[in-house]
Amino acid sequence: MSKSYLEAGETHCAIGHPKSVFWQWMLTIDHKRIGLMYAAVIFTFFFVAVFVALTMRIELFAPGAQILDGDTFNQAFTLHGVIMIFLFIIPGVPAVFGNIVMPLMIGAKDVSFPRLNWFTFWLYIFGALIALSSLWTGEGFADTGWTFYAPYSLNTNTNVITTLVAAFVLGMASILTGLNFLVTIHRLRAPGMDFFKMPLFVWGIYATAWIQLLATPVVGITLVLAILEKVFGIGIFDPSKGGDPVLFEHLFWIYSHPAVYLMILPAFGIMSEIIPTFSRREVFGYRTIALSSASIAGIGYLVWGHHLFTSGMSDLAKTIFSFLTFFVAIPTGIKFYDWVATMYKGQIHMTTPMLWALGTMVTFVIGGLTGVTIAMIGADIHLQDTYYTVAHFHYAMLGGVVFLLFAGLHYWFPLMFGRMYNEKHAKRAFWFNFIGFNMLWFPMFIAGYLGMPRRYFDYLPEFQIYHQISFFGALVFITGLIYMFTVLISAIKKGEKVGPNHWNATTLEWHLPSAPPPLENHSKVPYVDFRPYEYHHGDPVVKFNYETMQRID
Amino acid sequence: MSHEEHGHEYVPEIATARDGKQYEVQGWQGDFYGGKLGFWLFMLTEVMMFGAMFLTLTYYFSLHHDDFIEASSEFSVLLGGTNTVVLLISALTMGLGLLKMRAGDVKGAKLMIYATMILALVFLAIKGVEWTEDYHDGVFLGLPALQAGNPDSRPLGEILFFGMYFTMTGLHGFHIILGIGLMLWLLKRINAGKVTPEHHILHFNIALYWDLVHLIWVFVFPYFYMIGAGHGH
Amino acid sequence: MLEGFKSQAATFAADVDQALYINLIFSIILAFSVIGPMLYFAWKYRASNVKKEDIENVVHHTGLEITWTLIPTIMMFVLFYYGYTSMRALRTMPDAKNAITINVEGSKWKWRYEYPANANGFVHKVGGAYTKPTMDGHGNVVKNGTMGKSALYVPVGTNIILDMTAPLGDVIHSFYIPAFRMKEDVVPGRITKQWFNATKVGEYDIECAEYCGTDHSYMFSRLVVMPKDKYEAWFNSNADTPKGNYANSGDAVLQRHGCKSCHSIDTDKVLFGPSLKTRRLTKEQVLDVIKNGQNKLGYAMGAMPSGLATGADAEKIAEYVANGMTGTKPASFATCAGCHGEDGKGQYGTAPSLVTYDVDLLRNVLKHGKKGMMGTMPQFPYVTEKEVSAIAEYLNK
Amino acid sequence: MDINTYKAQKSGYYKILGGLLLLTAVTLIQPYMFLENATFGIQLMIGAVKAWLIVMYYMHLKGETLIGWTVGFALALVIFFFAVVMTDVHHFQFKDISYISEQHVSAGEHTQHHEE
Ligand code: HEA
Ligand code: HEA
Ligand code: HEC
Ligand code: CUA
Ligand SMILES: [Cu+2]
Repeated sequence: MSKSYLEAGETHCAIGHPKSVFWQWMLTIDHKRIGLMYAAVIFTFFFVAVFVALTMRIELFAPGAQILDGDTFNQAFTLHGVIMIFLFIIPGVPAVFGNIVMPLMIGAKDVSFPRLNWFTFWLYIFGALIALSSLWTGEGFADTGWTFYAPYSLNTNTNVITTLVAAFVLGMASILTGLNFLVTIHRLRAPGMDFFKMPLFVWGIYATAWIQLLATPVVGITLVLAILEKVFGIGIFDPSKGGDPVLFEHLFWIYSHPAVYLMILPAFGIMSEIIPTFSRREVFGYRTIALSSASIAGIGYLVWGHHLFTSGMSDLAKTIFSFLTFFVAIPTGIKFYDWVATMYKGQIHMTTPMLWALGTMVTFVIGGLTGVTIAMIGADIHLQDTYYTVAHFHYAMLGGVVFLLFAGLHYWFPLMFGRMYNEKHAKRAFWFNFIGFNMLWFPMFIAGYLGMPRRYFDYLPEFQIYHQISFFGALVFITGLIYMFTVLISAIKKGEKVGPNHWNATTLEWHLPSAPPPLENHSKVPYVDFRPYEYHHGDPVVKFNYETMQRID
Repeated sequence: MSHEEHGHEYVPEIATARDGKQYEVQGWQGDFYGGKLGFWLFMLTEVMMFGAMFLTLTYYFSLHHDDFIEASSEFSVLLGGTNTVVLLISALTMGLGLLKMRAGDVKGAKLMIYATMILALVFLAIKGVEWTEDYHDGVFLGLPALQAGNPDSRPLGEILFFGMYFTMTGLHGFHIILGIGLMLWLLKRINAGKVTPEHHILHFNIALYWDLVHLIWVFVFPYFYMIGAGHGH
Repeated sequence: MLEGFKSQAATFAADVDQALYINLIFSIILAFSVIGPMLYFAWKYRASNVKKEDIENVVHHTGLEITWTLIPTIMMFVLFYYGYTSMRALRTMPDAKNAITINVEGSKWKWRYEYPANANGFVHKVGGAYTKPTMDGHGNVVKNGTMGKSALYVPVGTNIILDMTAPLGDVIHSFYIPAFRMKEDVVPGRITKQWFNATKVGEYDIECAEYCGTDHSYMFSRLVVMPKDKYEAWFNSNADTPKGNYANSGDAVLQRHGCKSCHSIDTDKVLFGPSLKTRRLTKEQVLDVIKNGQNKLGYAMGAMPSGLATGADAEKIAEYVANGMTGTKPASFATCAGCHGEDGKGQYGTAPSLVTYDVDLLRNVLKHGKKGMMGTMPQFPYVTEKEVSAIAEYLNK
Repeated sequence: MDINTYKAQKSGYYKILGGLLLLTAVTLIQPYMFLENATFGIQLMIGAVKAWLIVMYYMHLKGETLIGWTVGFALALVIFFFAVVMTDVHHFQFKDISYISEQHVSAGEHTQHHEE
């Protein structure tokens, strides 16, 4: 049996080949190790942002100032938003699972540009450090909200420039990741694997990579213009100097709307892996799922205006954007129905990843359908910038992307570490998370409909009850999160050892010679002349001799 | 660094289909088309970036039409035009260099790269002259003329125009400097025998990059220098 | 519930609620079309219930696929239609001839309203900041805050057009009346419009729904819908507003213009701007001015030259001035006295007082704003002469 | 690459250079010679032609299907962004009536207004 990629010395390095294990990790260009490092850093940031969220929830427990004053609260939700968006969820699924499993799924030895991958990781760390440095330097962390709207961001004295620079650097990292994945998917698929034989997760990553590549530069340059405006006062977005703040909003959302699909598409990919595997049958409507990813990415570019329904944009533009927005819901719906149909006449194994996936079906459907509510112009004029919107995007991002990220974590855990966690505990943790989450965010739909604006640190007493339910939901949710991570972390060292294909799955990443996989993945590259989810009576059709990667079925 | 030590070398692999047919496996090392595709994708990001800037510029042009024309008429078409021609020729030398490299004439290729670098420096020098003049005329980022709300300031539309001018030509100039750096690196790699007629993806991509830098100028030039040409002054 | 929310008190509120209601029904149907079968399958095909031979690989069913594409698409069109029509109701401005046009200005952190001139040529201007409740250390409210000092008065059953803007140099706000289901951003230097026709007499909350900084949460105001005759009576009187009738005392004026949201008046605490409790300059500020000169206040003298004193001299002067002209007067102060007077209290029109806020200084700061070491103080060009003196008097009390 | 293709390509490069120089010359004289009222449009049109020549021949996009499509897609997006954002500009009304606060007057204020 070959050595696992986690063992000392089993790695390629960007420069030379250092003896020290520490430097082997710092310089590693192995996609799996880079993915693991991303996971470690990203979850650390997640917990920081979660902690900030908790302070916000405490502040909102009752009207009046509790523990934060207005300005600190403003910095708190900015910090929360910036970390969650730029440091956690945008790199999220692609950087972790895109790196770890995507090359395995297409039978590649690594990504196309492994050194670039290494550089990207450190660029990400660099950007993160800049973002955090602004906490302690200058006038304190930015207080603009993660949207940086002009002219507020131009006038405020807080450390906006540093935050903008950080967002720019993180954007670069995201672009380079996307570029690397695009070339990898185009060039390094195993022979025989055409686009319609790729696993659906790869499709998700592929669609996302296009968004990273083509949308991110727009926000990048917008941030640069805002920085120049702040430094030199040339007035690009400042109405008192002839500029136009609404232009900023356009340019910002030209990126940031596609960015939400950048988050969700690879997460949907995870769903498309888990459902067929645990239904033990072929996925329903492979092509429609694959193509709907592509069309969501495509249409996603055309709908940014739905964030500007109350900005003073012309009614015609509002109408067009509203109309186009509805067209995103249709391919998304097709995906959901395909997943449900995949369960039909299958044999459903209710493992932890499956539980997370099905839980997400519930939460994301709520998130998506409430998105449709605010895509209706008249409704959004009422609901824009209220807690209804906030609840919508937490349902979509937390109940969609983050839940699926957790699902993926449970699904690929045995692959990454060659060990299993305790499923009984893991399932219990799921229920804490699921119930806590709904209790945390569902009341906010009602508060928002009744007129509770967002970014308020103090509010009218009428809304207290909703905020209090929400607070207790947050507590349950915390418990669940800590529980879940405890179960997983303790399993890295102590979990029961398992073989390479613990779940009886069909895609290539499960046909490795060992678990955890060796440095250069498959011992031989297989010839792929089969569809990704071929099951026959509940057993994978395709079997390999893991030494020669010849099919033995 | 030697590759052999830790198995980095590309060992061509073969996959066998069920019926015994063999297919070559594409590895990431030495994948010419992959390198080219990656670089094109990178260039698309530049297109989007400058696209967004041109969008901003056009937006303000329609908002402050007359100020833009007025400000543009102050530029020297002569200097800008010269620079256009300089860049044009440098694109040619760069292209010829690549042709020579591919035809096996490494020495000629190097010569052409040197020529390109010199032209790039000429471009920067002329740009420098223009910026210095602007500075002496008091029109420069941070100077009072380009800051609203004081007695010396220009009309708002002109401030925007010049602001965008320095931003965009500055960014373009930065790309030129980067290009010179890349060419120096390319020369180093050629001398070290890492870039050869058989393995010239680096040269190829840097040539593409240079064309992109030229391409951006093709739009920057008329936008800033020509829209006001022929209006007074 | 928010004040007045339930009453759907504007003509179009029902349209919006209808759209939301239809959306809710559709959403429930669609959600159950996914979640229902999912739960059913998860139960019906649970592993212990299905033998391997019974698993079937159904991968395609044209009829079903068309159904679940087509039906939601149709539903989308319906939803779009209702979203669109409710938007038309909200956004189609009535003819200005049959409407009252009121100017609205949102600025950090208050709403102000300006009415057309009435029969006497009097222009009503109403508006000011919301006061926060005072609280003790445990967060219990000691004194209630006020809202509604700034109120928008309108007659019932009449078309009202709001022409909204924010001052240049301010930021974006959003004028939101939840009870009417309407909002639109208020953009500096731009005019945006909204309209409504209130159907019920009563009071309704107005909120700011676009994030605008420190007191975004307190940018409240009140909409007061009055019977037509009462409104007419108010409108044609020259008295100020029924509710927002400010006394012209300095305190009230500061309150009205929202000065207190940036400046503390009774403590030395530096909030957004410096404390306005007298002793107006800190040592650092004085030093900065001595070193760099200053020309921000528009005094007749023009700029104060830089470098009049250096080193220890400058230090001493700064110390002396910052202490409110107490202690021994350094000899070098003579340089300053020429313009600022022996007592440092300034000379009318020439140079500002260094100790107190006199009318002159205030007028200049309010007119031109001030950009200094701490940040930018916005202009308040509409503050009247009378108000300026009231403030000065108040600050010097 | 054999010597004949080399020569052919080289002369191709010179031809394109000629074309580009010619277009540059047109660019430079146009504002003074003809269609003075449409300078902006003409200049950008010439720019587009030049760009096309460079991309097709210097950058060898001709015959690249995959890369060609990606470039086309990116350009289509940029055009869409232009179309939407540019149509939105003229919709806005600028502040020209008397408001509660008087107008902030600074140098060049007039540019705010002449669009109305
Ligand atoms: C992962 C992130 C994510 C995702 C996937 C989505 C998905 C969607 N979002 Fe959301 N959104 C955000 C994150 C996300 N959003 C964020 C972060 C903001 C606020 C940013 C800020 O201001 O700070 C926001 C704000 C936002 C707004 C602006 C609100 C405002 O500020 O006024 C709108 C308006 O149209 C909107 C709409 C939608 C729609 C229509 C979808 C659709 O893609 C949803 C599609 C899914 C479904 C519809 C459900 C499943 C489908 C079926 C069950 C099939 C049948 C159903 C139908 C055919 C209807 N979103
Ligand atoms: C990925 C995106 C993401 C995620 C996952 C979350 C998660 C959460 N967010 Fe989110 N949020 C945003 C993205 C996200 N948020 C964005 C973009 C905004 C808009 C910002 C803006 O307006 O600019 C926002 C705004 C926002 C607001 C609105 C602020 C306002 O408008 O006034 C609130 C209010 O409660 C909130 C709360 C929460 C809470 C309670 C969670 C929770 O779900 C988190 C739950 C978890 C806990 C509560 C657990 C605490 C755990 C610990 C402390 C663990 C200790 C650590 C170890 C053992 C390691 N968020
Ligand atoms: C947006 C916040 C803000 C508001 C509202 C505001 N100010 Fe200020 N003010 C400032 C800042 C910041 C400064 C400090 C400028 C500096 O650093 O010199 C300042 C400075 C001043 C000064 C000069 C202080 C000195 O010592 O030189 C006076 C006087 C003043 N403000 C009075 C007022 C009055 C009266 C009002 C209400 C009509 C008001 N301010 C409203 C922010 C504000
Ligand atoms: Cu004004 Cu928020
Ligand atoms: Cu969106």
